[in-house]
Amino acid sequence: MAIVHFSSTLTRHTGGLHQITMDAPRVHELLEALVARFPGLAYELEHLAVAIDGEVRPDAAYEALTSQSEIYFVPKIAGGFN
Amino acid sequence: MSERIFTAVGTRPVRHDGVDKVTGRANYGADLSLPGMLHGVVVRSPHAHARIRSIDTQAAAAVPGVKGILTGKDFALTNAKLGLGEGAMDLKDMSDNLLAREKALYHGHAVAAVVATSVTAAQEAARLVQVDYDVLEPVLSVDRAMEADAPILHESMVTQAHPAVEPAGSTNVAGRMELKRGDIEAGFKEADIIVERVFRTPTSHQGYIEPHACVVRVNEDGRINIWTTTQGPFLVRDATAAILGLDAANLKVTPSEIGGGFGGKIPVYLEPLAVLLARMTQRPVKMVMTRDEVFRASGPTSATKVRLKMGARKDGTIVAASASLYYEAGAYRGSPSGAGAMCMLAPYSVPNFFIEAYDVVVNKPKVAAYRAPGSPMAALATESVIDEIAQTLGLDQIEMRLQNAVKEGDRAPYGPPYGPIGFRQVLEAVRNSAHWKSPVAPGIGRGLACGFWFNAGMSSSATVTLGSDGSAAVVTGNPDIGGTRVAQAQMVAEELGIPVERVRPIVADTDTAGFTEITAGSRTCYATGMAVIDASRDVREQLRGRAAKIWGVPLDETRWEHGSVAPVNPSAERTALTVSELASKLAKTGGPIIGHAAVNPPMAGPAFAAHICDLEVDRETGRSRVVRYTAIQDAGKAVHPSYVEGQMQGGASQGIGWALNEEYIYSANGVMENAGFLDYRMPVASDLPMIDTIIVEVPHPAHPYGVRGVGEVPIVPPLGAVANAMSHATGLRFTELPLSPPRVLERITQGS
Amino acid sequence: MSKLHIETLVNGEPVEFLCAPDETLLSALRNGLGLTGTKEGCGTGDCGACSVIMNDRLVASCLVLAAEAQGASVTTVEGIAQGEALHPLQQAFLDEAALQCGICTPGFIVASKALLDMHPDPSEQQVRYWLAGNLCRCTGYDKIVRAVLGAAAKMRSAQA
Amino acid sequence: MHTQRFVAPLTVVEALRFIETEPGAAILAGGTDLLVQYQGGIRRPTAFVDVKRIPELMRIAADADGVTIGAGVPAADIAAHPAVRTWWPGLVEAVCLIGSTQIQSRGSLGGNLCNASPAADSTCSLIVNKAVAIVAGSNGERQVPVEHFATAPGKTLLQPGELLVAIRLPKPVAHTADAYQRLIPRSEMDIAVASAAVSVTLDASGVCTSARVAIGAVAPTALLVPDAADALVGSVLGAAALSTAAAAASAAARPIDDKRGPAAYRRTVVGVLTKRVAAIAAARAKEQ
Repeated sequence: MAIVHFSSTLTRHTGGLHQITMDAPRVHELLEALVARFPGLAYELEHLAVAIDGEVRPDAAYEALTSQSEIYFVPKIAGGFN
Repeated sequence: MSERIFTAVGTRPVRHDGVDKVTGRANYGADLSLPGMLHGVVVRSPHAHARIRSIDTQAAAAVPGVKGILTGKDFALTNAKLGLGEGAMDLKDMSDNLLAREKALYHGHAVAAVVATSVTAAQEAARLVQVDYDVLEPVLSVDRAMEADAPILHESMVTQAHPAVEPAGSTNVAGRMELKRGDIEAGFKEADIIVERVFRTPTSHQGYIEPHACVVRVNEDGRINIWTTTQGPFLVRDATAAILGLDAANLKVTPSEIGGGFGGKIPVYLEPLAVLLARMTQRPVKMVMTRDEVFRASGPTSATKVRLKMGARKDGTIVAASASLYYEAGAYRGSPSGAGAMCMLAPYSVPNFFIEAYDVVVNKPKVAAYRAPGSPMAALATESVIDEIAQTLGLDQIEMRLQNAVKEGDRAPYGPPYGPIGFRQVLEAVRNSAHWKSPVAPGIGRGLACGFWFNAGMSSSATVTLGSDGSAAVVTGNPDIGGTRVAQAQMVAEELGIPVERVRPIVADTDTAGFTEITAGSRTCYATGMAVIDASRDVREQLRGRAAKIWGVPLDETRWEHGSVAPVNPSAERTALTVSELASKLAKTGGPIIGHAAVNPPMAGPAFAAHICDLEVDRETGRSRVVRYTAIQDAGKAVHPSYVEGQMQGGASQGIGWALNEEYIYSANGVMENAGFLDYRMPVASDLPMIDTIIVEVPHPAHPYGVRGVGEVPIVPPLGAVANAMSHATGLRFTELPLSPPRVLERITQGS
Repeated sequence: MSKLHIETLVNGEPVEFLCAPDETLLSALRNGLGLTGTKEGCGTGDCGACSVIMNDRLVASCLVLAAEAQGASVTTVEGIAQGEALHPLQQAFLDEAALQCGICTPGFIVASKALLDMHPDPSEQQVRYWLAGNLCRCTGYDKIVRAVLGAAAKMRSAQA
Repeated sequence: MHTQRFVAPLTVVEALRFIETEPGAAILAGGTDLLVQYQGGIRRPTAFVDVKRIPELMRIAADADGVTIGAGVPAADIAAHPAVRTWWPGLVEAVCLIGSTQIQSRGSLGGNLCNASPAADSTCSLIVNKAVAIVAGSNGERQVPVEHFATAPGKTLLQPGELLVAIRLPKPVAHTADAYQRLIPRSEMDIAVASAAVSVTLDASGVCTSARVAIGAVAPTALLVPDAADALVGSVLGAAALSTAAAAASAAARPIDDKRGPAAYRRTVVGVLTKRVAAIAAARAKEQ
């Protein structure tokens, strides 16, 4: 079960939940499951990058998750360019 | 991570491209000429904000030597977006920026392009292009842009907000984002001291010495060759293809040597125009910007307004912060305000905060990246307010920062927890530095400031080929702006155990190199470096196979030992074979060896820096001089320490210039009045002291050597370091840059 | 517009070229003679990238008309090394990592040579003021100043 | 239109003949202003007249009564001249501030005067040292005190067909010295935001017997400020006299706001500079 953290700006779409655990083999499936459960997240997640265990990944969709994976959603910054 | 003993990494070899660069042989953007080449010149708007009614090119076309004229009508705006790493680039905006269609959105905005047999003829014709403008009121500040009655730059603009908000009519606010944690009201209630100030920084330019330049040739088969000075040849290829609706496979981009970029040579300004002109005339076309054009029509960085309120306990513990960041994007959306928001409190553990960041369009050139985009202006606010709190509470500047400094496991303000980071080590290095320990001379102010930058990862490729003489060539697609060739050669040398002089690093064109993202984001040594290391290890694996073949043993009975392959079970016949020995037998053992690698690593480990500035102020004239300066930074691992120091020194001096004198000076009607090196006052050699450096090395675990990026974070601390030094020298708080003599004298005279 | 025929000495070699009356020496060197080592950063004499030595004087070639070079002797960055041997300044720039992007380097090499030709033992301050007309945006000047001082010391000890 | 002709006359007469027949021609000395203006499209002369092959314009001649400096002599040569260095250290300071090393190889006093920028570094020093411009025309030569040479930014007393040949500086009397300073934001490469030159003559007891003060970049032309000089004369150049002179310089200034600095700032700073250079000039005069 990956641990998913929601920032304060996202909690308005999660019914106030700051953290949930979720079973997903990869980021791709995780995002699908999240949006299914919290439809309001769809727009936000589209514009956020994913941090897996502290590592910010720009192209994370097919990254595998483990039961210990900690997930954060991070504003997309343009690393060094914009 | 166990301590690794390096042989090539960490040394200071002479760069491979050095001889060409000290003898004048190296070719930069404007250095190529082709037979039959024509010259293109851009016609630019004399108004900061104007509707284009019509363009009459008849008189211009009649100038002898003129071969063609291009206006916005000649290519359609595309709706495509180009995914580039994390940021999708809006090609419609980029296309409109290349040649204005409906409106000219800043003074210097391109409206037409002329191509002729000489620069002189093209310039003459450009003057004769008649544009009928309906002149509109220009919007020149975020304050004006956000007023209810402000002229609107883009009628269709909708605020892109995170969290989402309902669109509310026409706006110049292109974007808004929030970051928050905890309960800021409760946090401020815990505070014994609250400081709130508003900071302003001006539009400033990267100031690279080489103007934008390119040459384009269209071949008979439709293949298009672009030679250009750019931070990203693949980006030039893909953006040009998308904007013009061409097949990228038909474009080949060859990067020239690049005379500085600092982020400013990421966008395309000339290349698509030159392609169109070359197709129109079926002749090679060269386009070179003048310095005036570089200032007016490339991409400087945002002017900003940043409000920061911070509360702390008597012991210096920061308990709450709230901030609003307003960054000018220039004529099209895309300021680095979001990055500013994320960096602003990144060095400190703040339990309760609320940050909002606005991206605001104004009638100025569209901003481009500039070294740690967005972070320096935000750090100015944070570091000035912390300085003031420490001063007011009578706390030591380093102790207060150490007390709040983030460490491994602390959550970054933008969400995830930090891995191993070096901020505390950086602060300790400040405390132990000769500079910090030295007494502050009378009449001098000493300022300290810190800074944070993410450092990018993203896609990179590398090829390493082994020659039969045991030398190696490494091919990548990253233009070398500051010594990345030699660093990559060091990595190959490190992995293969051969001398760095035996490695030839090559920056290749887009047909030759595997796809590689731009030289930016402090990523070249990190991400492309990882590809280079992996490609070298691929060569090593193949060499093991060759040794196995020679010895007639299975692969697993061989192992790599620095610079050679050794048998797991040595015997008289089977002794270790060096790379050179194996290389001499390549043909016999299966042919040439080429190692490949392609990577897309996560973002590099965050980099932290701290700078110390001693400033002397002439209280009668407001003029100041930096008399001593030290830059301290966590590099993870310095591959070539001289070029790491160089990045630190260069970033420091750019930041000093930004803090003291550099600014775009605008007239009321939006014309930049100082578009030249005479009056856009970048530091000259006599303005600066030696810039001392201290490299801290806290390895980044995701990189085989521990490398973090180094190129950007050094420009983050200087604004605050200089402003804090000025405050300590004068006893006054300074919140508006630049700290030019008139501004400083005015404050001293007011004495408040 | 009729072109002027100019005869001059460039890097010790007699050369002839045609130029327009308003053409700069910089343009004649780069476009007429193919000597693209001399760079254009501003065209207004403010950056020093186009520095050449003309009749023993350091000048900004963007602010010299090509026609003025009639009968003159011009040294560009291409004329600083002696055959295969780099000038001590060039070697010092490499050893000290005194260049990053390298676009300003030819101007700095030429300007520094003019300095050392006149003042073989300059102070740090002399170096900084002499080179104030040469902009570098990458290095913060630190390693450039060290390279010039280092080369000067080497050249003096070679003389002694 | 682009400039169509380039000529390099060898004598003053030849130069005069050319500019008489071609009124649109521009005199090219160091080119450090002219060529910048040309590239910027601000000036489009019909011809360039390179005067650097005319001996009178390119030599420095010292005699018992003073020095004559050819209008085309580059700043670097002036700063290196022994007589100039001995008699006018302030003028040397000024010419050493004309741009970079590269610019000093070319920029000249003639160019500085004819370009008629109120911020020209050499002008104030020439004024306080009673320099006279020697102007040649078809009707012969005339002499114009430097303080009258410029009439407005970019405008001079030169009539069509006239050529500035040289600047004559009378040898200073004993115990006379000058000094010059300007305020620029950087340490080099900027145009003066304000500037001041002072020349003082002291008697044996250190009392100032005569003085001249000129200020630059604070009015349409460089200004001679008699009130500031009067404040110095009769004093031993103590703090009070210097303050009065500073106030007089500030009062005489008629600055404008522009990209290089606000008017109020220039007014203040020109006083500060006046005070400082007067003190330096006095110290130099005492050393003699």
